[in-house]
Amino acid sequence: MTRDSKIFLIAAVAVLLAGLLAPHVLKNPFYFFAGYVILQYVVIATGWNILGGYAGYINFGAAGFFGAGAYASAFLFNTFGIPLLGGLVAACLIGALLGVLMGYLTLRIQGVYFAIATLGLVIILETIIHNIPALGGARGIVVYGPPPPAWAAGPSQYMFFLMLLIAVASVSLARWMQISWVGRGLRAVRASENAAECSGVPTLRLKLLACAASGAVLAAAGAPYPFYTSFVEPVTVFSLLIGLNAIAMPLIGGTRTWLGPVIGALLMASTQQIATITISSELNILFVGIVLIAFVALAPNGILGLVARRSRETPR
Amino acid sequence: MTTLDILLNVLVSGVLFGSIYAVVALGLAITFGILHIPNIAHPALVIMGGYFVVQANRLGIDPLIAAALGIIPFYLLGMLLYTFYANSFERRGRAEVLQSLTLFFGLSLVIEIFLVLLFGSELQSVSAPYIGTSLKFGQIAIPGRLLVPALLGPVTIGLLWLYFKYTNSGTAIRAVAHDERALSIAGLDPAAVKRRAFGLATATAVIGGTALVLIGPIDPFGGRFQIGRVFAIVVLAGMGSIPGTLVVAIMLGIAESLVSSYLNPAWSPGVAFAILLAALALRPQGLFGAAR
Amino acid sequence: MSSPVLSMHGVEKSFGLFRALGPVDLELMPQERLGIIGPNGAGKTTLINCITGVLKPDNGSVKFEGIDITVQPSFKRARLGISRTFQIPQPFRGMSVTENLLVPLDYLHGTANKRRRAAEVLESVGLSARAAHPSEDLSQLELRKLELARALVGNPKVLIADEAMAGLSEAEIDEVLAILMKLNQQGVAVIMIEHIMHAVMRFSQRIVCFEMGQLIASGTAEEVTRDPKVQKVYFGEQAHH
Amino acid sequence: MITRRNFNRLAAVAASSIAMPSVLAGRAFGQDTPIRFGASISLTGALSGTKNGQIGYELWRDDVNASGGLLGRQVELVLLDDQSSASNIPAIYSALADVEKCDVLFGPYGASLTAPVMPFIKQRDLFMIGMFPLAANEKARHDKFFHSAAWGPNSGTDWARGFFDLAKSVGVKRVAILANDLEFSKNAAVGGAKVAEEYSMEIVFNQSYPPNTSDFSSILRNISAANPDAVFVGSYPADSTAIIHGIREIGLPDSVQIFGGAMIGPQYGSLLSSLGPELNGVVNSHLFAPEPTMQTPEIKKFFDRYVPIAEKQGVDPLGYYVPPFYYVAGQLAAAAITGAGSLDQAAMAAWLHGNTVETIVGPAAFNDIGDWTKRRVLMVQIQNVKGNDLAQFREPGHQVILDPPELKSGEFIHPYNKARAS
Repeated sequence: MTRDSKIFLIAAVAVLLAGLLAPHVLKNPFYFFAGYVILQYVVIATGWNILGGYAGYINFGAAGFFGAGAYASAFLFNTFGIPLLGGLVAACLIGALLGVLMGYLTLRIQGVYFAIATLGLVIILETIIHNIPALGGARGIVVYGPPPPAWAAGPSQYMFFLMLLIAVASVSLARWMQISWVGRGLRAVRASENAAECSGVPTLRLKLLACAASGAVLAAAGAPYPFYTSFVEPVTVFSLLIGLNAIAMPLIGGTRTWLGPVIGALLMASTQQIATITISSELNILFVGIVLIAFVALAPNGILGLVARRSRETPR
Repeated sequence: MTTLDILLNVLVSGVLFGSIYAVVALGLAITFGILHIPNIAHPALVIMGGYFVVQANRLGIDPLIAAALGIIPFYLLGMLLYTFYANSFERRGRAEVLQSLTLFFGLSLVIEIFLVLLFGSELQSVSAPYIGTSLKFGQIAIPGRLLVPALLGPVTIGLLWLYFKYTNSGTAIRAVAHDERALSIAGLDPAAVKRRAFGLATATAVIGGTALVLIGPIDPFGGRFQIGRVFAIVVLAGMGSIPGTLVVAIMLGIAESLVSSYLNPAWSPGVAFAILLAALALRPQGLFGAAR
Repeated sequence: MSSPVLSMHGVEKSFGLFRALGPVDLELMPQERLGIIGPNGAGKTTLINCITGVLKPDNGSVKFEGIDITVQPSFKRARLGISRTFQIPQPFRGMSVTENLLVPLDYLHGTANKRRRAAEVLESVGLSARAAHPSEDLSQLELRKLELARALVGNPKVLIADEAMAGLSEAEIDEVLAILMKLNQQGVAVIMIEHIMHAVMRFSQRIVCFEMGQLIASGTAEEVTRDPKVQKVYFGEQAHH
Repeated sequence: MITRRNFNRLAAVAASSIAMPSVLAGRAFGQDTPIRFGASISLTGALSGTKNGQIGYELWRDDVNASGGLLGRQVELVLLDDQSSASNIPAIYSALADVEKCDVLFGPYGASLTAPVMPFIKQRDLFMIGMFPLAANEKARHDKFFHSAAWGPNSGTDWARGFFDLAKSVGVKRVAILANDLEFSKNAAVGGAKVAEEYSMEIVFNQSYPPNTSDFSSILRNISAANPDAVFVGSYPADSTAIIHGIREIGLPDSVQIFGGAMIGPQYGSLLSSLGPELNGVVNSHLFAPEPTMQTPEIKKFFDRYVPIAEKQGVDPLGYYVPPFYYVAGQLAAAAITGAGSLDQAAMAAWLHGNTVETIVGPAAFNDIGDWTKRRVLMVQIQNVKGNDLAQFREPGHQVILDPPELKSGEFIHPYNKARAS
């Protein structure tokens, strides 16, 4: 294990411990409600970046994967009483499957078709949900989850910790993918598909692997949602804001490493959580839209890119 | 009404809607099909065109005349957008498709919110003498609010086709898709040609917007529902083929109309994307042919 | 008499109505140095695309060490030991020079110590000083060397050098030729596609010439140079200028 | 009024409140501080058409404060924008309870937004007045939840029963049901189908359509082909307009006795005046109509004050649907507080369960899960509309109440085509 990996491991354990201890320090449940949403976006941004950042395939349909995960866990709990953990596993599988399907249909052609196809994913999934009465259709499904276990300080604290676990797991996965053969292969594919293939990289399979991992993480972000809101309906889980944030957060943080989406998500989601109670949803979207354009046009490597450039420019 | 009458009506409304989809997709057929710029903000620009017509209509101007008035400002807007795009990307070297997708995605949101802030999120509609009337041929009724915009499709497409075929500047636009170098050798600035093409594409947005607002009231977010459809049309039409756009759009209109009538209207939003996905999966080589 | 490492039989490839290649029969013996010449558009690049799997031939077969690889994807051929460089260098941008070499090491047969192997190869092509630099910072010569290093890091059996010397100075050409020669002495068969005649003539044991997709001549440098068909398409052409 | 709080303020409050959740602890606050009422409203997003409810809250607050407050304390509103998104609700209600330290909570608008708040109030055992959700409490069965809207018991199926009562009275046998694929209209359609079956009516057409549908010609043709006696429609404003336009172009068969039911839109001034006479004959649900059987001095006074504010804010100039019931929500909470003599949530709920409250829309009494004991959803037929002048809709005779019978203010004109022509 390298020194960096050791530091990462220690940090991850420290974050989890802090998450466990937090309810004993912060008594106000509001922090955990808001913190849950912020962490949810850390997971979404991380999941999106596995495909978008490492492999360079833009997924406009993050909300589709998120919604699929949310519906999977809600349906399994309401129909078969399968607890959230089972729902989480199922959500990951469904997300991975959706990712592979999307990838298989479009990746053989050109990146731009993948992006266009993902635009439609949300609409197709929403249409399907509307037409399946067992999933509640447009009326949604009410989910009354079990009470939190005894060790948790309350439902919001419990959901927060759960999302923290998912976030740490997702970020670890993203980091492993980045520094391992997977990430190197994906970056090679992104730089030159031909050269990568001629260097022994099974490009299509590798891209499908990235689609699967990305889809699984995005769906995992949605799995606990029904238990957080007690209610799932198509309009909210397939919301454009999810798809938008999934793209904006990594781009703003920096897409090259696992850290970029984490920074982007923490920054943007906290701002939005504060903004929820201060500005309107329209201004919220406008803000994200303008920041997105500015970063794409002026700082394509995000905040981390800016920091790296500055440190390179300043003489040592 | 007999079964046959219903089928005829379904086909007629499919053709009408298809023609309308064609005019909405037209701008994208130019930007994406010819220039290879994935302008997913085009549907939002179309809605913006619709708002332009609504505002002009408030002053008592007929929507069709308003559309004609909007062509120049939208043309200029398109040139401006292209300049911004080119400065952001093409100057840095090869424009990365994925970055420009993101840029236009952000742009479409900004346009939507801009409309919300200016005009509110309520529905906006126009009035004109032909709205509310309908032509009847036996059991087939064609409402004026569909017929007029449906005529805009073939007319605009016909004019554009003539332009591309018979004028020098139209030919230059088609040439820029194939060989930029040849164009510069011929003494033309490829960037200027592309800028003009983008302007033209954006100018069609005001016509598309007119078509949409004639059918029924629009709100700032209406463009989102068109994205899937317009891309499906452009890709299936064979990237940049202007008459192909019309044909494919009408086929799609009929398909949606059939699904909505004989299956369930609730399934119709998925039709365009399902067809697109099927096409991408089954005939990728046909689509790949026209790529750079 | 050893059997060929690579053999092509009746390979044809068309793009629409335009026949770009073939039918072609060609064999490469182990450790052979084969030069391929011919004017632009003669089908040289199509040929190596058919060998490396970037294109699938319409007809004919490609065999590697007796195994039919005609429909195998590129990455599998790379794993068997076919490796190439690109006419226009295609470094993995955004990655350091060392990382560029780690990609084939990751995906080809398992190498115990990847970083040490990468360092060795960089040393052998003279890029050690640039190991940690981003690949986009390299000069033209360094890019060519990186291409070579990346192609040979996985111990290929066949190396295809596609215009690996284009745009280099005489001294630089000598440097690249020396690398290729050293590699060949270690047992690698080399196919060199080149427009720089003196280089390809000096390097190759055997030279084949292509014209309009057809193999029109084959032999030693001397034989090919004297071949009237080659003189017509090649040197005859030059005489006009 | 604290609608949009600024960041600094929020941050300061948040930082100082790392202590206990205040709905539990806040009671200890002195008698001189105002009582804080917290609510989430949909200022933006898809449900922003309901934001005029805020005027109802504010008029109520002003009235209470003018008459000396509650329990000797002034009343203060804390309103946050939920952006019409259910995903914001948990954090917003935690902010209201734990950061803003509100003493009493009002619900967000409608069923989608109310569902996420139910486990929250149940777990903390809080009192809440719900705003317009259908059947919100049937699963949670929380004993401290009360509806401000007069949906009545079993509102999931029953709230549109009046439509089918009318249909039955004119001998309807074949029903067509059409609904937008959105929460409220889908609920209405499902409930409507149940009632129709109960009345042994045959459902000859039952479809939903996607939210952005702008052309109904083929759907209306299919409905006509099914030859129904009644058409029950659950729609939202944009599609309500498109459906009415479609009927003008395509028409409906003469067999149709009654058309409408659960269309959102014809309750609002903008749609009434833009469609004008085209709405004649539509029988639609409502909660208030300016008919002699409903007009009281109290409600008149309410609208006299509402209209100028609404016109200034550019929201619905009639305000018959949502705003009075926001005022009612305040009245219910105030009555519970006064009755209980404290802010004790259990005592407030107990009092409200045991007593009838006189509100500006009439007396309200509640069953064990907080439904009004008596359904008072109106079925209103639009009649005699001439031109597009908004003022006529403030007069009686244009939104004639047909059901419930005790509020009936005019005659049901049928079949629909005859009513349209009138």
